[in-house]
Parts: sequence; structure tokens; C-alpha cells
Amino acid sequence: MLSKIVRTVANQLMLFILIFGLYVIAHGHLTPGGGFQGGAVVVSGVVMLLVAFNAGELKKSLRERFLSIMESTGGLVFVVLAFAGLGTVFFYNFLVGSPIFGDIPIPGPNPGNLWTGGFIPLMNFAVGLKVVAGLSAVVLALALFTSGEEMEE
Amino acid sequence: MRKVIGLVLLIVVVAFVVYGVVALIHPFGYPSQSDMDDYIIDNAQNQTGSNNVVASVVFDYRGLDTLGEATILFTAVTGVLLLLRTLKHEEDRS
Amino acid sequence: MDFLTTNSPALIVALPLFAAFAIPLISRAGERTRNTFSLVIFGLISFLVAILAVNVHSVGIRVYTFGATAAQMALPHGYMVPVRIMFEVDGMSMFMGIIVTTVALAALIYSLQFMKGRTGQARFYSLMMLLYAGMMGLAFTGDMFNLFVFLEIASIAGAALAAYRTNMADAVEGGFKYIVISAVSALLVLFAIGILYAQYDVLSIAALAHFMQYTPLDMIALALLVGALVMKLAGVPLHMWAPDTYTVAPAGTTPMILAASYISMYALYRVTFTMYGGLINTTAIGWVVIIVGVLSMFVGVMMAVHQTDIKRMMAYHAVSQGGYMLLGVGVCLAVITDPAALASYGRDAMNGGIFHIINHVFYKALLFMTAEAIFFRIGTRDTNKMGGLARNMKWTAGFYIIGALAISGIPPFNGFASKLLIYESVLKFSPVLSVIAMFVSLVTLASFAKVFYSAFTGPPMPAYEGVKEVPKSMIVGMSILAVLIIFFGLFPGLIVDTIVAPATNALIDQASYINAVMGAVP
Amino acid sequence: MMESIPLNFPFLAAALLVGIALYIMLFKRNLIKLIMGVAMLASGVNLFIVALGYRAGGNAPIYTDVPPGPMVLSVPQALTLTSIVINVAVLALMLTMVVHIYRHTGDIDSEKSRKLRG
Repeated sequence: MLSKIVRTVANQLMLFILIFGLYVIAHGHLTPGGGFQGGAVVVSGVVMLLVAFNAGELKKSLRERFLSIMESTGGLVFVVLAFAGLGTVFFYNFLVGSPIFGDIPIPGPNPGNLWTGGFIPLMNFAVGLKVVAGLSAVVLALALFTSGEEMEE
Repeated sequence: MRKVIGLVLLIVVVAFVVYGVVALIHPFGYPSQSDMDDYIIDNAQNQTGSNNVVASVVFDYRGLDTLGEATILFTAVTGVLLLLRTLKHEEDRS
Repeated sequence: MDFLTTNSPALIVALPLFAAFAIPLISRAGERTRNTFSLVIFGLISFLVAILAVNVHSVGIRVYTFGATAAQMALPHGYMVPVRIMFEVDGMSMFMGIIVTTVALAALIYSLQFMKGRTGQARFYSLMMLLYAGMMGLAFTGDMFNLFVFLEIASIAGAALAAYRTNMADAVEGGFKYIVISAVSALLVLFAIGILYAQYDVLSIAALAHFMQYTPLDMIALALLVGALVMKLAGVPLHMWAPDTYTVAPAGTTPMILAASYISMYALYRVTFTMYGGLINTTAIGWVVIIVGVLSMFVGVMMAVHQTDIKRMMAYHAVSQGGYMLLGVGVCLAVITDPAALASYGRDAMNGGIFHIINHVFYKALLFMTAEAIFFRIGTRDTNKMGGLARNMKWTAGFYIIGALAISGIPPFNGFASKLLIYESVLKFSPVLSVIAMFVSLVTLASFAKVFYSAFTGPPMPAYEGVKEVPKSMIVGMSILAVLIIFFGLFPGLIVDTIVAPATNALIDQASYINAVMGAVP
Repeated sequence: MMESIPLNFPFLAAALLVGIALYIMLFKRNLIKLIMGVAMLASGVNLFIVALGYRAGGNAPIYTDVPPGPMVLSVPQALTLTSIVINVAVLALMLTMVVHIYRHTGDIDSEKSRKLRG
């Protein structure tokens, strides 16, 4: 565990990292970024917390069971979105033109409209959830294992 | 001896790849064919409603690859957690 | 019903993925719920595979385009190249699908009681589903990059399962070796995909085959693909990983990892026959395949004879049996340009090589399962420490005899059927090769007989006095395979006509594979 | 043909990365170095694929406030994205296995662990 200054700063910074990660995820269909990239940003924050505190400390607030549920949920949402297109074809983008994220942007360069993209923004969120949970679980499990602590379950 | 054979083999393979990749492939910046990508760049906005063409390729045109990719991440995480699990004592035998 | 027929290619791959994501959640409701859920999902998938198999058999090649406005629309409106990912299911894909599904079903049932009371079960079943999904995706896909993705799914899941027994050092090392080999071969495949993409700007296998000009760059890509896939399927110069990995993988998963390496063989055939078919110098490539095959047969069996670890011995035999498949297909490749020779023995050789895949996967899976059953009860794989087990483990001993006779090519079992096809046709091509193949079979019989005498017969060892037969679910898993082995051995003509010949035709008939996708080009 | 060589510098870099990575994997005995070799091979291949899609003077294929001009090809970027994530997954699993091997043998030298050679 590092000094109190580092721990406090890490705690405060985590909020900003979280917001930036969410921004990258949410704007995945408009600007460079998306679920994987935003998720990785958030996980970098988790790694920062892991350095500032130690693994045993972090385990108390970031439970493995919670991460596992979160990851499965992300995966399920993704697959279910793909299944939902089955009315036409698996993976059909059924939300284009619908009231949810259904707007179609003006062809050519445009300033961007958040309410577009069909199921792409939703899938970005599902993937983001999955990446955050999955990579945090891996990092945490490796840190716990090498420091000789037991995982729960 | 084994190392020398390996090294020679490696040099031959790498030389072939370098030759092929540097001299035979299209010049950097001027792709020789771009039919599939032109179609995607022209139609992505209408068909998927997404300004980010890469996002529309990742989630719509090649959505199955992304499902596979998310699955691989899930597989690896599952695998890591499976391998790092705490064993019960009676399991130590087998 | 119509809905299911149309969407079955997608559902067969998507349902196991769904199940794999859901299993960690469902496990919280208890072991029984999870096992029921896995079995129900798997029953559903088997049903879909049956529907699709019937459909492909009657209709021909099925194309399923993901995300298009209609599943059959491989090309976008008024455009000449495919843009979206598609599945292309032909006779050969379906053949692999049937193998994988049967083995996975047997393995799943076998694992139910084998895994009882162990840690990490939820993740184990999740990975089984993922491994299955990866293999099915690989068999069905019609897109090169998608093939890479599914190759990775199958190999990561396989490696994690192989290393399941983390308390044993060799288990983790076997898994590590497998994942390094898989990662390197997958990356070489990706490099080849990059080279192909650079020239033709398409990724669909059919479109690549359509545009293929066989430039020097294509040759480099072919070399990379063949090297990578031979490494993945444990062909002889690159077979070192196979014994280590097969030996340590826990029961139920060994057959699936075995099947995964034959899926790589399928990918190799897909590349050489479908993508490069008609352009490559088939005689030269055919001889390369024959030489790799003969070497695999010979080296594998020679390494197997003096092993004392029962699973390791079987793993070397797997390398050796892989040689038979390559031999049959190689002979066909060598004569594919000569219609007379093709009709007289080339097609038969190919049928034999392809038929041997399904036979070998079934009996080798059965043998691996019996070896694990012994290990399950007595905790050792060393044949010198076994003895007199037939007295107490009657079923296991019976299944072992069936598997051993099948692998040695003794008449009423399935190994004989495919080996006879190979012997006969190879005899017309080159008698020497045929004699080598028969000799290898004899050595195989000897080595399995030796293990049988030392493990099952003889006086019972005092340490194993109280050994019981394995639990019911394991017996059921093994008997599924045993019944199929006997059935295939009794009616080889029926099997060759219904599933093997369509697979062979699908590989030789490159034009219709291309037409199914590119047919709409004006 | 000669003038294409300076232009093809990115491809040369990718091919050399692949070559160095193969050398590391064949001749280094440390398992961590082996993993680094795999990571390097992956980087080389990814660099190669993403370089394929570049069009001289092209913009990123994102229509939000894009300046006029050609766009670079988008599929290679998507493929690279996929392959990067795949490699992260593979590396995580490999590292886990090496941690276990270290636990069992107390060493990460591939010559010393019995099964990892030939």
C-alpha cells in the first residue's frame, strides 16, 4: 500500500477516468473509440487503484462474484441484441429507423448526432461492460494469486 | 547444430516474407483493390446510421467477428479464473 | 420449422455462446440446474444440427449472410463483391459438424459425473460450450478472418481446459505448449489473410477463390497457411505438442481437443482444395501431403510402442492415425488432374481419408475416455502399475476392447471400413505405401494388445481390490461412441453414401462453392 | 520497382518485427521472453494489416466533422481492433500459465521444465 497522498489522489482520479471511459464508450459510433477502447480506459483506472492500494484491499470493494455477473450480463446483452435481429437475419441492425437510436445521419460530413447508429451504441455499452469486468477480474486475480491471497468462491 | 539449422531456416523464411511484403505488395498508401471498402465507406451511414465507419464495420458488417472477439475475451477471463481457482484438499490426488 | 431451417447455421453457433455466457449466472442456482441447462441446450443444438444436415443433404450448399436483409443475400444489391460475413455450409462442413456434435455430446454426458465435487465446474462447462462453438464456427464459416477468430476461440478454450488440473505441473505445461503453438499458428494464418486481403480486398473464401490469380504473393500466403495449419493438426515434423496436451487434458475434454485438431485439418483442406484448388501444382502438393502422412504414421506409431503412460501412448497413436487421413487425401490430390485415375481410385482414396476422420475421432475419443475412467478410479496412468482391472471394471474393459480393435482395423468395427478403402486405393497408386500402412496397423494392434494384457488381465493387484466400475453417466457417454463404432463398422456403405461422399464431392467441386456466393455477379 | 521500396517502409518494419519475434521464440529459453515474442509477432502482424489500408492523404473513416478528401480503408482497422483484443486475451492466459509453472518448478527456464522441449 502506498502513502496516503497517493491513495487519495488515486481515489479522486478514478472518477475522472471513469467519466472519460464512459464518454469514449458512449460516443463510439461518432468519434474514434468504442466499447473495447473505453473499457480499457476504465480498466487502466482499476490498475491504478491496484498499484495505490494492494490487491487484498481492493478485493473488498471489487468482488469477484460481482465482476463475474457483470461480465456474463455484458455477454448476454450482446448475444441477445444479435438474436433480436432474427426477425430478418441474425445480427440484422433492427434498430435503424426505429425510435431508439434510429436517426439516420445526413450523408457526408456532419457534426454528429448521438441518437443514431441503431444497435451499435447499445452493443458498445454491452462490450464495454464486458471488457471492464473481464479485464479487471483478470488483473485482480493475477495480483491476488501472486501475492498469495485466496480468491473467494 | 540444431541452432544453426534453425537459424538458417529462420533466415530463409524471413527473407522470403520480407521480399514478398516489401517488393511485391502494392506501394504503401495506394491499395490496388478497394471494392469492398468503397462500398462500406459509401453506404455505412445509410445502412447502419453510424458516423464512425469503423464502428459500423466492427458491429454491423463484421458483427460476428466482434461477437467472436468478445467471446475470446470471455473465454480467456474464464480460463484465467479457472486456472487461478483455489483447489479443495481432496482434489490434490488427481 | 421453416424459421429453424433458415436460421439453423447461425443458431448452431450462437446458442452455445449464449449458454456459455449464461452458465456462470445459472450455476448460482445449483449444480443440478446447471447440468440440466447444459443438457437441454445441447439437445436443442443437436436437433438443429440434424435439421441442417438433412437440409444440406437435400438442397446443397447453404449460405447464411449475417446482418443482411435476407440470409441468402451473399452479395449486396447490385454489387459484385461480398461485404458481410457469411457462413457457407456444404457437405464437408456438415460432415465435420456431425463429428464435433456427436463427440461433444458424449463428452458432456461423460463429464457430468466425472466432474462431480470438483472446483471450478461452472467455468469448466462454460469453456466446453465455447470450445464446441469455436469448432462449429470453424466448420461453417465462409470467411477467412472469421476462420481466424473461431480458430482462436477453439484454441484458447482448449488450452484452458487442458491445464485444468493446475495442481499437476505437467498439466499446466501441456496447456502452455498448446496455447503457444495455437497462438503462433493463428498469427501466421492472420499474416496470410493480410497478404490475401492486400491483393483482392475481399475476405470471403469463395470470393478469394474466385479472384485468385496465384501470384508469388499467393504462394507465400499458401506456404504460411499450410505451415500454420499442419502445426495445429500435429502433422509429423511439428507434432511435439500433441502428446503432452492430450495426455494431461481432463476426461471429456481430450476427445474435444482431438476433434479440434481435425477441425484444423478441415481448414487445411478448405484452403488447399477450395481456395487454391485448380491453381496449385496438385501433384507436388499431393506428394508433400503423402510424405507428411507416411512420416506421421510411422513416427507416431514408433513413438507409441514404448510409452508406459496409457494416454501418452494413445496420443502418439492419434498422430499416427492422422497420417492415414493425409495419405488418402494426398493420393487423391496427386491424381486430381487425371480423370481416369481419379475415377478408378482417386475418389476412393479421398473417401477413405475423409471417412477415417470420423472413425478415428470416435474410437480415439472412446479410448481416451476409457483411459480417463481408469485414471478416475485408480489415480495413475502408468500401465506398469495397472493389473487385473477387467475383473472389477467390466464395462470399461469392454469399451477398451472395442476401441482397440477398431483402431487396429479389425473387421466388424469402423476402423476396418475406412482403412480398407485406403489400402485398396493406395495399392493401385503405389503398392509400397499400402504395405507401410498395413504394417503400421499391425504395430498398432500389438501396442494396444500389450496394454490390454498389462492393464486389464492378470492377477488383480492388491491395491485395486475395492475398485468399482465408473459411474453411470460416464458409461453412457462411452456407450454412445461404442454403439456408433459398431454401427459404422456394420454399415460402412450406408455411411459412405450419405455423409462421406457428399463431403468428398464438396471438396473436389470447387466451382459450386464459389457459385453459391459469387453466382449473382452479372 | 525500385521506387516502391522507400514507400513500403511500414511493410518492411512489420516484416522485420515478425522476423525478430520468430527469432526470439525459437532461441530464447525464458518463458517470459517467449511470451514477449508472441506479443511482438502479434504487433508485427497488426502493423502489417493496418498499414495495408492506408490511402495516401486519407482521413480517418469517421464522418463526424471530417475534412474533405479520401478516406482510408476501414476494414483493416476493424480487423486490427479485433486481433488486438484477441492477443490481449491470449497473453493473459499465457501469463497465468507461466505463473503456475513458476509455482511448480520455481523457474521459468524452458530447458529445466521437462515437458517444454521436444
